[in-house]
Amino acid sequence: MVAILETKNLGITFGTHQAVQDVSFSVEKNEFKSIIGPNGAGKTTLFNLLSGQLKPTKGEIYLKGQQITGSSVVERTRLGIGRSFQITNVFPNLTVLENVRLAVQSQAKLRYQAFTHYRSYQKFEEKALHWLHVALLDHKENTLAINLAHGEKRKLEMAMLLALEPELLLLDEPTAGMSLEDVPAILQVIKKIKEEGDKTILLIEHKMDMIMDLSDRIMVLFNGKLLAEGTPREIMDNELVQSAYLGGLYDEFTSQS
Amino acid sequence: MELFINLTINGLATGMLIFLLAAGLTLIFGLMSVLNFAHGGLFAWGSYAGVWLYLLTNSFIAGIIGAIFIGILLGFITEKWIIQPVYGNHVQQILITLGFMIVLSELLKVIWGPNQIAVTPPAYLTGSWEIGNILIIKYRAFIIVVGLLMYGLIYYMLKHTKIGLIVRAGVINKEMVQSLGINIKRIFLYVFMAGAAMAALSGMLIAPYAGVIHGNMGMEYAILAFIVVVIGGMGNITGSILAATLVGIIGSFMAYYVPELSLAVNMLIMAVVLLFRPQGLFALKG
Amino acid sequence: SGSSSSEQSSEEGTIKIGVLASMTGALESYGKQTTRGFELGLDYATDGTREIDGRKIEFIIEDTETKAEVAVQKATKLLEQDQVDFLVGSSSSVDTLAVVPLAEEYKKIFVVEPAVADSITGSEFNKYVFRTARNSSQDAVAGAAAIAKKGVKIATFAPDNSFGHDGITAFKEAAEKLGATITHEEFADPAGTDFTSNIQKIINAKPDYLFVVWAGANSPWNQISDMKVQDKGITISTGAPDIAALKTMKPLVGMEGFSVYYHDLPNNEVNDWLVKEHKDRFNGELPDLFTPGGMSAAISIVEALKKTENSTDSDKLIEAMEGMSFETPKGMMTFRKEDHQALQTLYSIKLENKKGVDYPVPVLIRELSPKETAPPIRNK
Amino acid sequence: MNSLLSLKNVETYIDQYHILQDVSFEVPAGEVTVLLGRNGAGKTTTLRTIMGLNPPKKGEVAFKGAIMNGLPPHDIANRGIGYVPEDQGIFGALTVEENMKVAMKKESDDVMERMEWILNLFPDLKTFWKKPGGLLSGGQKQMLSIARAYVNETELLLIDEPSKGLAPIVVEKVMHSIQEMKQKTTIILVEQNFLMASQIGDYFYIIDDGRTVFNGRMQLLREDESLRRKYLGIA
Amino acid sequence: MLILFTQIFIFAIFAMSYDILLGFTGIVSFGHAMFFGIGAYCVSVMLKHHEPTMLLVTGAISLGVLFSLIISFVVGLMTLRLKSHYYAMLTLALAGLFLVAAEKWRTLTYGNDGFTFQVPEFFHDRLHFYLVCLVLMVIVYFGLKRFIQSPLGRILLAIKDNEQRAESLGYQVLHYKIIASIVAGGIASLSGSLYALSLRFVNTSVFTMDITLDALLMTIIGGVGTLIGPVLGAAIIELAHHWLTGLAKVHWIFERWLILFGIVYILAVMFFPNGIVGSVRKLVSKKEKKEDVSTSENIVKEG
Ligand SMILES: Nc1ncnc2c1ncn2[C@@H]1O[C@H](COP(=O)(O)OP(=O)(O)OP(=O)(O)O)[C@@H](O)[C@H]1O
Ligand SMILES: Nc1ncnc2c1ncn2[C@@H]1O[C@H](COP(=O)(O)OP(=O)(O)OP(=O)(O)O)[C@@H](O)[C@H]1O
Ligand SMILES: [Mg+2]
Ligand SMILES: [Mg+2]
Repeated sequence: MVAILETKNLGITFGTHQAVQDVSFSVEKNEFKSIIGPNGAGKTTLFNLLSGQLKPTKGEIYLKGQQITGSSVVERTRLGIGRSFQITNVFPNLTVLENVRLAVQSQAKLRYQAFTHYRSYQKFEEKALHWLHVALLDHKENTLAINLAHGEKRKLEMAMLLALEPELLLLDEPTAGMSLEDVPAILQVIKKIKEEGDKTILLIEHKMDMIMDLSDRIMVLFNGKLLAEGTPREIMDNELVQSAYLGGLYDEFTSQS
Repeated sequence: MELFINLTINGLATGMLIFLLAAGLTLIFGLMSVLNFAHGGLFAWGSYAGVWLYLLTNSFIAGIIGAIFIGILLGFITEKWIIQPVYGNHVQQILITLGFMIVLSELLKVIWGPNQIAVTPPAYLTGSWEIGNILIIKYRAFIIVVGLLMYGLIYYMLKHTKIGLIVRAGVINKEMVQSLGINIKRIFLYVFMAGAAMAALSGMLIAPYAGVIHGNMGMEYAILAFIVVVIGGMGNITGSILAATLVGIIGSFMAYYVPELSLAVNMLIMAVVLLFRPQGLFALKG
Repeated sequence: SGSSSSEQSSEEGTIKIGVLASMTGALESYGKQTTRGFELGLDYATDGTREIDGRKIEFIIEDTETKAEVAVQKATKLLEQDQVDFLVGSSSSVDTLAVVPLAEEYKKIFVVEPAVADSITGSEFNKYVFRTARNSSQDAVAGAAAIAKKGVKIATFAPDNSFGHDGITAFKEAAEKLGATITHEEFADPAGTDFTSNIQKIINAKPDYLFVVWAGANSPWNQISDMKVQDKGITISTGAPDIAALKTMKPLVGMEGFSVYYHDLPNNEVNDWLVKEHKDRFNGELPDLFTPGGMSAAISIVEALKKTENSTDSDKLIEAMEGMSFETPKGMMTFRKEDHQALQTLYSIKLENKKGVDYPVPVLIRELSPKETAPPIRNK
Repeated sequence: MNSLLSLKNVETYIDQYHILQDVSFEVPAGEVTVLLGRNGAGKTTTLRTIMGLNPPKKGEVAFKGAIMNGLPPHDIANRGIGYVPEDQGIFGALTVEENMKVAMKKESDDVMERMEWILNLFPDLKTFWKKPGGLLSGGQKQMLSIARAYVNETELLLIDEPSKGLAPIVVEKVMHSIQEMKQKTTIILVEQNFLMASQIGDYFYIIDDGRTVFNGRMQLLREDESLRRKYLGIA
Repeated sequence: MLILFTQIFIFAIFAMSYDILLGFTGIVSFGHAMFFGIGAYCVSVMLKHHEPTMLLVTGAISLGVLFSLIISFVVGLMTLRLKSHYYAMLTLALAGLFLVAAEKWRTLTYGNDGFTFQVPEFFHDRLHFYLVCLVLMVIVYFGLKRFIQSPLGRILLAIKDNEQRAESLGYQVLHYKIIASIVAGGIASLSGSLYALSLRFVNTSVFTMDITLDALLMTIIGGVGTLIGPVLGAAIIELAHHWLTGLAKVHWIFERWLILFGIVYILAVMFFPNGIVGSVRKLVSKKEKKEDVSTSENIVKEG
């Protein structure tokens, strides 16, 4: 198998604070890999490095063998890296439909067309509606994003990412704040995407049951360092992970599910 | 050498004067993020009301107090009726404050007539000291002192009380500040009034410096104040005083050595600063 | 195109005059002076009837707001809608320049008052333009006459804009003709507040005289005095402005310069009438810098109409007005044939304190005759 | 029942939208009341209505027997109500320290003591004391928001989804701390993490489509799977 | 009053170009007069020095537009990375520098006094010029409407709303901002050319802050983020201006009619917070929503 994504000694320092240190890992094509770790461990920062929001102070990033360390967010998006944001990040004053339509439009590489009417691209709208349906946002298409409830915004975030149809999905706590009953449905979507093949997924989550259920492999980030990597079982049995990350809740998780 | 000192002192005085103008705007624009185009109006009102009292009573101090008073009063009215409905919306702020600016400067002419009014400093601040070839104009020395005092006052207010913090927090998230039990409306009102009072005071102080006051003086000076607040770094009072001094001193030297460029000097400084330090010279952390 | 329709009214009915002036904006005090003067002038020239030979004379004042585009709009309105026979104005050179081509297009006489730019009767001249106001060059000649002599070294100080540069260029020419040398020219930001660097340079140039051309709200006088320019043996000279601005010139008492008008400088009947009538009508106020100009403009129009026997035909009027002399509060004025600039008296003056007056008063040294102040002809 | 806060037939509009249609509940003093419901049900709006941020149009909100309808938010806060909003409401450009300072009404011993306690609970905040709040990690922001609301003495704390974004071990800490806070403060909790909600909640109300549709003691929900399935869509 | 309406058309074009920046890309510029002035001077200088023919006028206008395109490209490249206030102030500075340059380059511009020039025979009839301006306004309106309703226009709106998010959807934000400012600059230049032609005169005032503020006010009053808004705004401001100056002659109490003008601005914000068009739309959509509670209309959806 080829590694679709690979990092070498990746690191970033803010002032004196080393948020990510010497992280080397690779993700195989079609792999579902989760990242866990305490708050402030550097998970989101790692995503920011991968998607280009931040430039590393050290190390390299390769996408399909190609060095992308210096590429911009835009370039990486166009190369097939898509991400969702932990702190909801949408177009607040546009409608839900327009939010997703913009993602569809980008996916179709229609970026500098200034002379036709946007409605002449009917299929974009259809596709956008499709993704809204997938993300459980039916009937919300004409609402302004700013007026959505928090959980609905998370779904919109998800829909936008899906609409980009990236090869590599970076999901940053997609279900935080989603209703209990909706989480399984979203998981279903993620699972389906994974199973349909050709997508690679990196997921940050704190919901252990979900991680266990979905992941092929798990990485544990601790104080910016890659502490452990392995199959879900291996990680769960790691004592350090148990004591420093999971705490007592772990028992209840296992007993519940 | 003497020339150097003379130019520096004069530049410094001009800088302080600009700082006085900008100080109120640092609060209103820099801190509260209100694009107050009526600032020049407040300034002109301070000028006219203060000068009127000064000429009437022959007491410069009375003029200053009068200016501050009118500034506070106008600040109250402006905040309540003009600014309050448009916090957080720059586009609306531009329109409404420009409208109010017109009203203020026209009302000025209704009350005091359209003619310019000549003002001289009080006797004890007239003239200059000459030390060797170094010439220190008394009124300028006075301005420098007042400028420094004002800086100290605002600095203290922002550093040693929570007001600065609360205002910054309020601009970021008003609801949250309210939810913490703070009457942000009232604090905004007070800070605005303080800013307006400073504008009015600087209007009064600039009158004897410029020698005349006139109905349209507001806008010109206000633009200068905006420049200083921006290149100093928004909301940073230390930045404002340094930027103002910079503008004053560079202006003074340019007028002497490169007079061809002196028309452009303020704009040039601003362009250069912003191109090379886009966040202003002394941006607030964060 | 608009001219043909008004042709019919030219022999009969009311004669209409459109007056463009700054009634708001930076120059509104000038606008007030001109319009008051114009009204008085009309009454004076028609003995209060506002009629000649039974034809009524009417005037319409329009505010240019000291903005060129508004001036053009208002002028067009006057010419098309009101179908005026004459235009008069305006307070700003810029507004006036913008209107000059309209006079030509509509073939109407445009009496320029009090705009000062040389180019109005110079490069931008057309035959419909007549100017009762003095121009920058006349000011300059008068200024030079007051101080320039052989061997005198003069430094100049002016705002860095058209007005300043025009004034200094003209002054330099006039002063050098009289044998003086200009040792230093200093231009300052017209919107500036700090002129000390400029003044410093002037001091360093060590001239005998400092000739200042200044207009505008902020003034350099305090700073000139604070920097002890006079103590350093440099004599200051400038044109005396209107009363409001004279108040800013207290530090310059003793200065010798020139004046366009101050109410007790001219000594003639027209002026006496003006001062008295002005006081009567405007609760005791005195006529100011540009009041006599407004009056002169009105008088010139009435005189011209008398000469054409009431015809408002522009060609006839031009013929009548070229070389025409008429009595004004400033004595006899004559429209020079070549460029339609009114040659007029200016005054060499000294600023003195006067009891009961809270500003320095221009006191006459001598009258500068129209011939003496005649500016060069520049419209070719 | 000795209720600290009560909502009676509250209806709230945002602009022209009728968001809360009929919300009624009682919050007994010294207990934890949990609001449950799907996304967009109106839980957050309910809390905002109590805070006066979205004032009710009809019905009444009474705190300690006094009706609070129409009071400005700061007045409501000053009556002893603290609020942890769902988006944390961090002042991003202000440091952690400054965020806390804005919140502190006074710097009395009591307040300092509470601060000490809460900082020990979330040592991350101490580590990043001088760091702008906007640069904190998602979980750290959540901690700061909780700390900020807790530092003043309050009689009632409204907490909107505190567990979201927190690592399991921190969730556990928050749960314990809420249990500890309970000694001094009454709490209304909105929570999607049923595990947490069921463990620390005493009472629950289920909101759906802007109405309170069901309520009871938490035990009921813990024990009855069919109820859970019916109202929460989970087993 | 032909000339009044001509001015309205010209300023409508100018304000529309401004709205491309303010309303559709979220860029606040205090230096838009820069392009207006370039257009004005281009035409004026050409006509001053050459025989005025229609061909020359067309050429001069195109030249002005071309200059503006180049300058807005360069300026955009330099400045558009800056954040809101700083960008606004930088454009103010650059426009200020153009003003000083015009003031200083007296041999060409005659400074603040300015100069007059001849226009082609065809324009001597004001009706012709009026019609030309009207037609151009309509063309610009529909042209821009198409532009903002294109897929690219949608992206501009997205950038206005959340730059960073647009970037992570794969849109190169800077490119779009530059495109927007080039379009706005070119059209502003066109309006500047027409303005000079309408006055047959030009001076440095075309570069002043007042010109930018005019565009700003017209756009805001009419409705930011709509194209019909700036047109309405231009009409309202020019007509109100005309009407209020007229009042000064009705009674001396209106001598300070400018106060009323200021009050108009204030009332506009109070009663039409989203501009005339925006507020009317909101009202209409509110009425519609009475029946359908769950949806809401995006007020900037249509141009
Ligand atoms: N731009 C930045 N400047 C300075 N420090 C930063 C910046 N971004 C993140 N940090 C710091 O880096 C650390 C890691 O943050 P990050 O957001 O990656 O954590 P995380 O693992 O995603 O945590 P959580 O689970 O709480 O979201 C935190 O301490 C945070 O304060
Ligand atoms: N400003 C607003 N304008 C219009 N509708 C709004 C606004 N704010 C919220 N809503 C709507 O009100 C409903 C309730 O929102 P609320 O935030 O209270 O839900 P919630 O129960 O907290 O959901 P979540 O679990 O997702 O946080 C949602 O349908 C939302 O779309
Ligand atoms: Mg994170
Ligand atoms: Mg919620």
